[in-house]
Order: sequence, then structure tokens, then C-alpha cells
Amino acid sequence: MSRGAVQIRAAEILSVRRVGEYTEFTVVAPEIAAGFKPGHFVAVAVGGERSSMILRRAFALSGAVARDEFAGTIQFVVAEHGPGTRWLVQRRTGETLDVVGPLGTPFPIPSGPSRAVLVGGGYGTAPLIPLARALLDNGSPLEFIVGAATAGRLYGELAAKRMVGQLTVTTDDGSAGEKGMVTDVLPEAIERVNAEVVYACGPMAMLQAVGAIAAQRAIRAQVAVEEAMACGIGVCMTCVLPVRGSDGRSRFVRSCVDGPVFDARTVRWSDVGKLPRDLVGADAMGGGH
Amino acid sequence: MSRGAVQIRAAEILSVRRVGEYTEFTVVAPEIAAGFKPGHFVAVAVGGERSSMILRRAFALSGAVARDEFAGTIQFVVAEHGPGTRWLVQRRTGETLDVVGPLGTPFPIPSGPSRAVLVGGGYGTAPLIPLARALLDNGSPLEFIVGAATAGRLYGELAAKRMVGQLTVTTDDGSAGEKGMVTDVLPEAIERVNAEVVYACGPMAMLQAVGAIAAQRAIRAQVAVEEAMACGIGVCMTCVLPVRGSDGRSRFVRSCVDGPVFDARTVRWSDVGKLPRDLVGADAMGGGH
Amino acid sequence: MADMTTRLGTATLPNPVLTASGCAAAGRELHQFFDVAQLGAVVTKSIMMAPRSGRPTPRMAETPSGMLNSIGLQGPGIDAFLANDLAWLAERGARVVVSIAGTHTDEYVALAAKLSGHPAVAMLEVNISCPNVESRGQVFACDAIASARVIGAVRRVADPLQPVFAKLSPDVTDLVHIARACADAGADGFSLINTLLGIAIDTDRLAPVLGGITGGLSGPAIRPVALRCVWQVRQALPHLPILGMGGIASGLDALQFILAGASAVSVGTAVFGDATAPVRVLTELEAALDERGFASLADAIGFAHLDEFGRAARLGGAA
Amino acid sequence: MADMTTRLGTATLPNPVLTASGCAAAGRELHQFFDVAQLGAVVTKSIMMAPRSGRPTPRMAETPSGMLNSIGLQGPGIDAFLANDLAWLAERGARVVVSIAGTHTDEYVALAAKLSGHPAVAMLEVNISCPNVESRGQVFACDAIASARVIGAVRRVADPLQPVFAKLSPDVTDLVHIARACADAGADGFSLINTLLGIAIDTDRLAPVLGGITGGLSGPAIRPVALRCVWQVRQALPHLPILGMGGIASGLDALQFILAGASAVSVGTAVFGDATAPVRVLTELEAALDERGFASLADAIGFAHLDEFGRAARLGGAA
Ligand SMILES: Cc1cc2nc3c(=O)[nH]c(=O)nc-3n(C[C@H](O)[C@H](O)[C@H](O)COP(=O)(O)OP(=O)(O)OC[C@H]3O[C@@H](n4cnc5c(N)ncnc54)[C@H](O)[C@@H]3O)c2cc1C
Ligand SMILES: Cc1cc2nc3c(=O)[nH]c(=O)nc-3n(C[C@H](O)[C@H](O)[C@H](O)COP(=O)(O)OP(=O)(O)OC[C@H]3O[C@@H](n4cnc5c(N)ncnc54)[C@H](O)[C@@H]3O)c2cc1C
Ligand SMILES: Cc1cc2nc3c(=O)[nH]c(=O)nc-3n(C[C@H](O)[C@H](O)[C@H](O)COP(=O)(O)O)c2cc1C
Ligand SMILES: Cc1cc2nc3c(=O)[nH]c(=O)nc-3n(C[C@H](O)[C@H](O)[C@H](O)COP(=O)(O)O)c2cc1C
Ligand code: FES
Ligand code: FES
Repeated sequence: MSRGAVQIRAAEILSVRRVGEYTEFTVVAPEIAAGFKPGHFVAVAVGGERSSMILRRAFALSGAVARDEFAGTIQFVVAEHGPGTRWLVQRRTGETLDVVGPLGTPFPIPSGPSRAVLVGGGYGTAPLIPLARALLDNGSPLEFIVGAATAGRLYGELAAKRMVGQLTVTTDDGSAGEKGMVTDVLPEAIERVNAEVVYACGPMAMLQAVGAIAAQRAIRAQVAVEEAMACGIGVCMTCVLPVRGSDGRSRFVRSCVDGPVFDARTVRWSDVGKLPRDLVGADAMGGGH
Repeated sequence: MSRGAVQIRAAEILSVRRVGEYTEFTVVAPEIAAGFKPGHFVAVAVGGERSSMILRRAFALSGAVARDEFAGTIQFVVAEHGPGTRWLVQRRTGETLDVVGPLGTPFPIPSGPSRAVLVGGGYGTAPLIPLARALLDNGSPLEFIVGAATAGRLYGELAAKRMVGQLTVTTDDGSAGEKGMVTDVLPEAIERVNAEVVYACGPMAMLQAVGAIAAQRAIRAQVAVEEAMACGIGVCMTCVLPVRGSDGRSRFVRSCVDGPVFDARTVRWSDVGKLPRDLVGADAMGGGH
Repeated sequence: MADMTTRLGTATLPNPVLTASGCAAAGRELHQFFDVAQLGAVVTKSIMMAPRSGRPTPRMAETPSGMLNSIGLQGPGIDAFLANDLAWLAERGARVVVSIAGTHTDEYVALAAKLSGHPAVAMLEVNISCPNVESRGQVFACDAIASARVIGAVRRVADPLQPVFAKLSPDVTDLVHIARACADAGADGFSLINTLLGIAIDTDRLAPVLGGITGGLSGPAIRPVALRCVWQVRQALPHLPILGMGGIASGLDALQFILAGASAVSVGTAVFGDATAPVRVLTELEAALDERGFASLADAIGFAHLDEFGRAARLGGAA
Repeated sequence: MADMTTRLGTATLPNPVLTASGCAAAGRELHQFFDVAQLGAVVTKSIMMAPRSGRPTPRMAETPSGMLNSIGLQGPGIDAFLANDLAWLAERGARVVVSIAGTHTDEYVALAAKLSGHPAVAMLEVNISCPNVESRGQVFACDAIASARVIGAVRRVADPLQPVFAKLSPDVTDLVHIARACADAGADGFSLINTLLGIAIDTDRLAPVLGGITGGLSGPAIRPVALRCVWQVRQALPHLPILGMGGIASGLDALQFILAGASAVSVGTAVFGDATAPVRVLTELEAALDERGFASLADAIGFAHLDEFGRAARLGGAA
């Protein structure tokens, strides 16, 4: 039996805080905190006992404090979306959650300093906060771009500002920071810091655009994607993306274990939701489920 | 549109109190309280939003205070049984419940004084408390018998004692009152008060035995039964009992609207759970659902 | 506000939300919660010629997001139904879909004849999920020939102003085959779906929960199966209207059925948890259509089958 | 403590709780939560001869107490499976039920041949819920003749020490008829049930949620249907063992299947919500049998079918 993720059936909620349109949870989960690396996510059961919602919901960890065996905590941020997240944002301090984690493959962090731009869209900024901390600890010069549709959907600007001097905020409607999209300001940020790598998390379209900008400049982009997941632990094959492998051939790859962080160049963004004919095993398709 | 039962989607819980092994709820429900008569029950939704438990749970009302349009309250008592009642007993003051009521046909109450024995088994005593009050208001001399398997499952002895001098308590295990069953002491109680009628609520076997004792003495027994109910409002036909009609013929009769209170003589106790051949329409059976 | 009128064959209903057979009796009990004439129609409990006792109890078991029932078509018989239930509904101005059931073809025919000419009867729903005594108890709806025979016979004697809908069972290998046979026999449309056959075992009594052993599964649990049935029949027979049902509890649930191809919906089991569910579903459905820019319910029917061009054409009038 | 040993044909398993095909991959990922050798067996994702990409996303939709999946049998092909997955399971000392799938009879046969003689393979589960390319894509499991042909052919080439179980689809008119045909063709038992065909419509995109349009419904929602299938097949073919599945999430759920006639159970979708579900179900089932006075699992199998005399005889040894 190998140890990786753990399930904590009754993880106490230490605090629930409204942050703009989001709800930020701090939960006691020492075993999860102990294994945490930036980019990891957790899977949270929703709806309580006998809920009709049988699947967990995934949330990127925005932080973890691995104090000791009893007091380690994790943090994540929830945007109300459907019934599962609606249930979650109604939880209160002192109640418990059933949480599994840490899950997924985290962001690759170079062992030495590396000039980087971090790009977060909406709650996608969440996993970039602990990532920024780790990169700074490495002595990496950073630029941070935080964007959202509107001011209330920004996350982590303050934390980002506190850590990194070079913060750019954008909103689609101009209600905070510069009016526009994160990708409008990304090229300049890359130049300012002379970046070797871009890290990004946010909507798929944003990740694709970030990947394209990085590719133009021949630098890497490590992006954390979001695909609907049934199991979150690699057993069901629901969460796949078409990804080019090191052998040059593309396959449907599980974003819950082989991701959620991918090198943007390897993801075949335009084929997401399609069945490209050159995918390994596409020739064998014809039906069956 | 005729008015009968009402649905209160967010009835505030005014108090939750442990009473022995039971949990007693007082809930703000002015429209239900206004229509309340002893023997009425309510149907309570369980499990919260998106619960997999789609049916309501039925509880006899143990009281109602019809103060005014805003403050009327109802009371009922919950024994933890399965997942629905487990969810209920975990509710706290200030939370809300979705309640429909008043439902069912209440106990018939004579317009003048009438000598009566009340027999409650377990939480079956609950609806007899307000019934006793109504009968006393009529000037009726009463005997009250309260029984249960064990002391912790007695309900309402104190309230009963306060109202009626003549209270007999029995438990199967002798942990409180007399050791034995309510039916052991019923004949004497009937004689003591020279009863014209017996009112009872409790397990089916108890009701059948009470009915038999009353029948031997040629007095009436009005008993409140408990059958599994899907709708509680008379539309689904799940809650039926074989009952003899005034025309002498027996039919499956809905206990949620035509009951839960029945004249014990009319219920064909030994045929509950069977399909007696002489039932109206039994000849037409052969299948279909 | 979207035009909610819908057509089920020759019947035009002011809105597409109905009750489901067996889940609303004959409307009287629901009338304490809302005016039943507000609905598209009241679908009454399947009625047979003679009074029927129904099955022994227990008659229900709650299951995850669903329930099993084994009522066994308890009912008063057609004459009492006409005198009491239908008369009451007619007085209230409610439109009525009468569900009829039988154990042989002649019983269905006799029922249709009795209902002919009754002005409150907007439509007949033929519940063929009944054991056919002429075929060793095989359920009509599981056999294309038996289904077609009943539907054809009913269509011939029924009032020409009363559309005849075949209510099909999902418990078949090839639903479209059965639907086609009914269509060829003259069905004016389909009610989809009846319950799925299920069982629950009581782990205390170590025996089946239900008196009748098996029961019919209904409620949100079966919604994906019901939607699939609607989808398939719409795909195969797009010219015939469908009354969709199976686990509808909200306006968005109803919208799923409309988009999959239903012209109207029945709200069944949801009534047990919320007596006002049919009117609530109607209000929510209306709002959902408005939000999505549909000028009418008709524009939304079967929308999920359209390709990009079809979609653009249909939504052309909308914002 | 009750003796939990169970027999599936010639295979004897230390306990009756298995994973379900497609819900546990090949056990490796679950091994971080519990030792997979603790289970009765690991049932692996259906494998085919060649690598398969599976269907486009979205591949799942949550539904009330269930989910739809349209994975499309994504997999690495039998050779990679043998080299990586089966080897890994064998090293861990896990018993393995290998699920095989094909698009024509020959593919099933070739797979059975490849698996012959492999000591870790306790049993073959033949997933015949696949479209048969030789029969215009009709699913094998929906046709008695096609089902029997596959099962017969597999039984002939398969290792005599590996029982061959036919995994049947509930989406048929007459399950017992299909089961009988498989039995006559040499099936050593049945896996009941595969998913039900369903659809979900996205009310924002106004189109089907799933990339594959239809998907398979699983989870607690289908449990009553699964229990009915187990009940019917047990009733008709009491001498053949059944591996029961469909919505099992607790020991009492599993007990329902055992009482209805299953000799073992697979825990599928429940794993997605709780990775430790299979071992938890096992612990709970053991406790439930003890509480009810069963000296062995075997005594409980099919118990709910017994009449009073049969019950007394079976429980004779108990308190
Ligand atoms: C790796 C990962 C990290 C994520 N991090 C965050 C985060 O930090 N903060 C946050 O607010 N949200 C995050 N999400 C999205 C979050 O999981 C969904 O918003 C949530 O599952 C929606 O559940 P619901 O019941 O409210 O909505 P519904 O739409 O009703 O959900 C129905 C089903 O679809 C799935 N689903 C729906 N939307 C999404 C989605 N966008 N991504 C994945 N599954 C979805 C649900 O899990 C559920 O099974 C993340 C998703 C993934 C995969
Ligand atoms: C008219 C009436 C009055 C009642 N009054 C009271 C009361 O005052 N206090 C109290 O504690 N209980 C009362 N009950 C019983 C109570 O309704 C059940 O205990 C409760 O429904 C069990 O739900 P569950 O989810 O905990 O159990 P489960 O057994 O899991 O319930 C599963 C399903 O079976 C039904 N069911 C199970 N047991 C019963 C039962 N005994 N009677 C009816 N339906 C049942 C449930 O409603 C549910 O639909 C009354 C029942 C009726 C019909
Ligand atoms: C208690 C009950 C009784 C039913 N009786 C009938 C009936 O008499 N005739 C019929 O055609 N369908 C009957 N049905 C099936 C429903 O009309 C409907 O087809 C099915 O329940 C699916 O819809 P739902 O999930 O909204 O309930 C009954 C369903 C239930 C739950
Ligand atoms: C995501 C997923 C993938 C599945 N893949 C397979 C498969 O490859 N082969 C198979 O025979 N059954 C497959 N099934 C069906 C399950 O093995 C099982 O029969 C069904 O889901 C019912 O059990 P459950 O409700 O416990 O999941 C799959 C089910 C799910 C949910
Ligand atoms: S979510 Fe199940 S494999 Fe990724
Ligand atoms: S519970 Fe539905 S008719 Fe009584």
C-alpha cells in the first residue's frame, strides 16, 4: 500500500470567510497539509449524509500550514456555481467536511531561481499564491497578473501584492485595475521580468491564450486546467484531455492524476471536447461505453 | 380551491428538546396551528436541499398554540428510527423545516362530557396529550395509560399526570411504573372510570389489542394508526388499511386522509398486509401496478 | 413572456405542465394547495372497468432519489369515476387526460367508448404497462404486437376529438420498435415513461419490502432514463408529440424534457414531496424559457436535437 | 464471525466484495487508500485487443443519486494490460477478475486465449454491453443469440480454471431469456448489472451534456433495478452464481443483493465518492451478517426467496 492522498471524513472548518464573491475555507487536515505542494487540489464531499449529489467537488489548494499532526490546516476558495458549491458556501465554522487530498500533480518548481510570470483568472489565482511563495523562497524574480471579469471576482490581489511588488490587476469591465484581459498585459510582464516560464490557472480559453503567448516567445507555460471529474483519483477516465506525449503521439490523459498542471505546449487545446483522428486508439472507436 | 392543509417551506424551529429517547420540536407554523385538532399530523421534509430522501416523514402533533398569525406554534415528537429521523434529530433551534399540515382526520370529540380511557404506547402518547386537554375541557372524566418498552421510551407521563389524576404507567421491562403492557391494565382502567370510549395511539399490535378489549366491553375504541405514507395527502394510495364500511363491505382505505384515526371495530387487523378475498375489487386483482 | 400553449395531437393546452397518472388521484386533494384548472391538464389515476382493490401493503419503499410503488391500480371502476371524479373536475373547469388500463384489449375499448363525447376529457392516455391476461400475463407494453393491437382498437372507438397517447414502459430492449408499432396503429402521441421495474429488500425482515415483491421505480433517480426514451422516440418519430415524465421536480428538469423533444410534461412523484410542484414547475419553466430567449414553448421542443444551423434558425426571432 | 468465503463457479474468494469494472482502473490508484489484496477480487476495466482512445469529453454528468458516463472503453489494449496492470496486481497478491470486451466474437475469443493460464486471473467477466459490429452495432447483451454466441465461444477457449461470467445489461425486455441463453452456452455465472442507458440535457448549452450524447447510468439511483435483475435471474437459474452490482455503497446495500441471490458484489460508482468504499462495505457486511445470526455468507445468499420453512431450516444453526 503506497501512501499518497488521504481521506479525512470529519475535517473541522476552522474559518469561513467571504472574499469578494468567493468563500474561503480554512480546514483542519494535518495529513493533507503535510503532503501539500502548490498545484495540488482537494476533493470535497457535498450535500451531507444521504445527499443525492454522490460525487466530490474539486478545489485547488490556496495554501496549507503543516504545523503538526493535530493542527495542520489547508485553505481553498469556493465560487458558488451549482448546488454542490451552494451547499458548501452555507457551511459554518465548527462544522466538518469530508476531504480527500492532496490530489494531482503539482506545479514543477525549479530547484534554483527562475524568472517567472504568474497569471491567475478568477479563483484560478488561488493555487498561484502558494506557488509564488515557493518561487520567491527560491529567489525567483516574479511578475504577478491577477484578472477577472469584474472586481468582485478577483481573488488574492492583496496576498499577491504583499508578496510580489510587480502586480498587475485586470478586469474585463474595468471595475478594478486595468480594463482588459490578463493576456493583454502578459507580453509586457514577460518582457519586464525577462521570464523563463509562465504559470497560469484560470478558464480554459485563458490558459490556451497564455500558452500561445508563451510559445511565441519560446518560453514554457505550466497551466492548471479544470475538467469535470467523477473520481479525482485516476480510476474513472472522465477527466481526460488530448495531450501530446514525449513520443510525439497524442493520448487522452487524466487531468486528475497526470494534471491538473500541464505544460501548455503539450495540450491540444483546439481538440478539447473532440476526438482527433490521430489520437492513440481513436481508430478503434465506434461505440461502447 | 378549498383550504385544508398548508405547506410552510421555512418554518422556524423555536426549540428542540431531548425527552428521554425522543426529541421534541416546537416549530413556528401559525397556519397549521390555526387548524389543529388532536389526532392531526404533519409531514416534514428531511435531508435538506438535494437530499436523496424524496418523501416527507409523518409525525403526530403533540400540541399547537394558535396565538396569532405570526406566532402560532406546533409541537411534535421524533423517535430516531432511520436516516430521515436521524437527520431531523440533528436540527437545531433557529434552523427551519419544511412542514405540511394539519393532515388527516382527527379524533372525534363528543360535544359533551364522556368518560374515556386514553392509551398511549411509546411516542404514541403524543397526540393524546392535546386530546386529553380537549376532553377535560368538555368535562370528561379520564383515565390515562402511558406505556413503553422501557422507561426512556415513555413520553408525556408528566404532562399526563399534570392534567389527569388517574395515570397508570407501564413498561415491558419494569424500568418505570408497572411491569407489563398497557393492555394488562386497560380493563381495570375502563372499569374504574366506567368508560364509554377508549382512545389509543401506538404500535399496530397494541391498537388491535386495545380494540379487542373495548369490543369485549361493547365500548368504542378510536385508534390512530401508523402506515407507511408516500404523499400524506391522499393522492398515492400507499397508506391503505382494510376497513369495513358502513355498508358492511370492506375496502382498502387511505389512512392519511380517512385516518389515521379509525374506529377500531372497522379495521380488519388480522388482514393488514394481506389481500382479503372479500375486499371490494379483490376479484379484479391479478397484476399491474 | 414565452407563449406556453402546447398541442398534443388535436388537443391544445394552455400550458405544458400536467400531473402524472397515479400521482394526483383525480385532482381533488391537490385542489387545497392550488387550483387544478391552472394546469395544462390533470392526468387521472389509471381507471379500469370494475372496482379494484389494489395490492396488499406495504405498497411503497423509498429508494435513493426515488421510490418503488406497488399500488396495483386500486380504483373505483369507470362508472364511479365518471360520476364522481370526472364530474368534479369538469365543474372546476379543469382539462382532463384520462388514463385507462385493462387486462385485455376489450377492456380498453370499453373504457374508451365510455369516455367518448365527454367534454372535459381532453385526451386519453392508454396505460399499457398492464399484464395481458390473454398472453400469459406478459405486459402489453413489452410486446409491439400487443401494444399496437390495444392502441389501434382504442383509436378506432375513441372520440375523434380525443387524442390517444400510448404510455410506454422503459423496460424494453427496443423502445422505438414499440413506439413505431403504436404509431402505425394510430397512436396520436406517446407518454414517456412509466416506472421501471424494481425491488427493495428489507434487511431486517430479510424479505422483499413490498407486498407485491416488485414495484415501479419513479422519481429523480429515473430521469436520465426517461430523457433517453424521449430523445430516442423524438429522433425516430419527430412528427408525433410526446408527454414526457420521470423525475421532474423543477422547471429546469422540465426544460430538459422539452429540449429532448417533449411537447408537455407530467409531474408525478415530486407531488408527494411538494404538493404544489406542478404549478411551481410551470412558473419555473416559464422563467427558464424567457431567460433563454425562447419566444414560445414550441420553439424549445426538441431544440437539443438541432445542429448549429437549425438552432440559429429557431432562435432567429429571439434576442 | 460469519464465514465470508464465497464461490463463483470454480473460483473461491476469501470474501464477497469486489470492485466493479471501470470503477477501479486496475487497482493501482486505490492501493494508496487500502491494500487491494484485501478484497475478494479486483475487477479490472474492460480490456480490448487494441488500445482505445475512448469518447470525447464531457464524459460524465452527475444525476440525482447517480451519474452518467460515456468513457467509451478507453484502454491500453491487452498486451499493455498484461505487461503492466495484471503484472502489478499479481505482484501485490491480489485476485483479479478480468473484464473483457469486444466488437465481434473473435475479439472476445482472442482475449480469453491471451488470459488463459495466468495464475492471477481468478475469473473472466465478459462485458457484452458493446455494440456488435457484425450486427449493425446492436449491443450483444440485447440479443440472446449474439450473447450466447460470445459466451459459448469464450467458454470454449478460456482456461478451464477461469469461470466465465456474462455481464448483462438491464436494458432488455426479458433478462431471464438472455440469461438462460448464456447459461445454455456455458456461462458459469452472471454479473448483474451493467449501466442503464440515459441522457442528460445541459439547460445552458441547450444540448446533451455528454460528448457521446447517451451514457450509462450508475450509482444508488439504479439499485432497485439491479436488485430486481438479481432477483429474477436467481429465481430462474438458482444453480448459477451471481456477482451483483448497481449502487452499492454500504454493507446493508450489499446485504440486499446477497439476500436477493448474489454470491458476491461489486462496488462501483461508490468508489468515486469514497475510495475506501469496497473495504468499508466488506466490514459493514460482515457486521450485518453477524448481527442477523448468519453463521456464513453462504447461508444468506438468496435468503429473501425462501418461504417460512426454508428460512427456519437455513437459520437453524443460528441463535
Ligand atoms: C482541479 C480542479 C480545481 C478546481 N478548483 C476550484 C477552486 O479553487 N475554486 C472553485 O470555486 N472551483 C474550482 N473548481 C471547479 C469546481 O470543482 C466546480 O465549480 C464545482 O465542482 C461545481 O459543483 P456544483 O455542484 O456547484 O456545480 P454543478 O455544475 O451542478 O456540478 C455538477 C457536476 O459537474 C462537475 N463540475 C461542474 N463544473 C465543473 C468545473 N468547472 N470543473 C470541474 N467539475 C465541474 C461537478 O464536480 C459535479 O460533479 C476546480 C475544478 C477542478 C477540476
Ligand atoms: C400518521 C403517522 C404519525 C406518526 N407519528 C410519529 C410521531 O409522532 N413520532 C415519531 O417518531 N414517529 C411517528 N411516525 C413514524 C415516522 O413517520 C417514521 O418513524 C419515519 O417516517 C421514519 O423515517 P426514517 O427515515 O427515519 O426511517 P426509514 O425507515 O428509513 O424510512 C424509510 C421510509 O419508510 C417510511 N416509514 C418508515 N417507518 C415508518 C413508520 N413507522 N410509519 C410510517 N412511515 C414509515 C418513511 O416515511 C420513509 O418514507 C408517524 C407515522 C405516521 C404514518
Ligand atoms: C404511486 C404511483 C402510482 C402510479 N400509478 C400509475 C397509474 O395508475 N397509471 C400510470 O400510467 N402510471 C402510474 N404511475 C407512473 C407515473 O404516472 C409516472 O409515469 C412515473 O411515476 C414517472 O414519473 P415521476 O418520476 O414524475 O413519478 C404511478 C406512479 C406512482 C409513483
Ligand atoms: C465510469 C464508469 C466506467 C465503467 N466502465 C465499465 C467497463 O469498462 N466495463 C463494464 O463492464 N462496466 C463498466 N461500468 C459499469 C460498472 O462496472 C457497473 O456495472 C455499474 O456502474 C453499476 O454499478 P455501480 O452503480 O456500483 O457503479 C462502468 C461504470 C462507470 C461508472
Ligand atoms: S476524475 Fe476519475 S480519472 Fe480523473
Ligand atoms: S399516503 Fe398517499 S394516499 Fe395516503
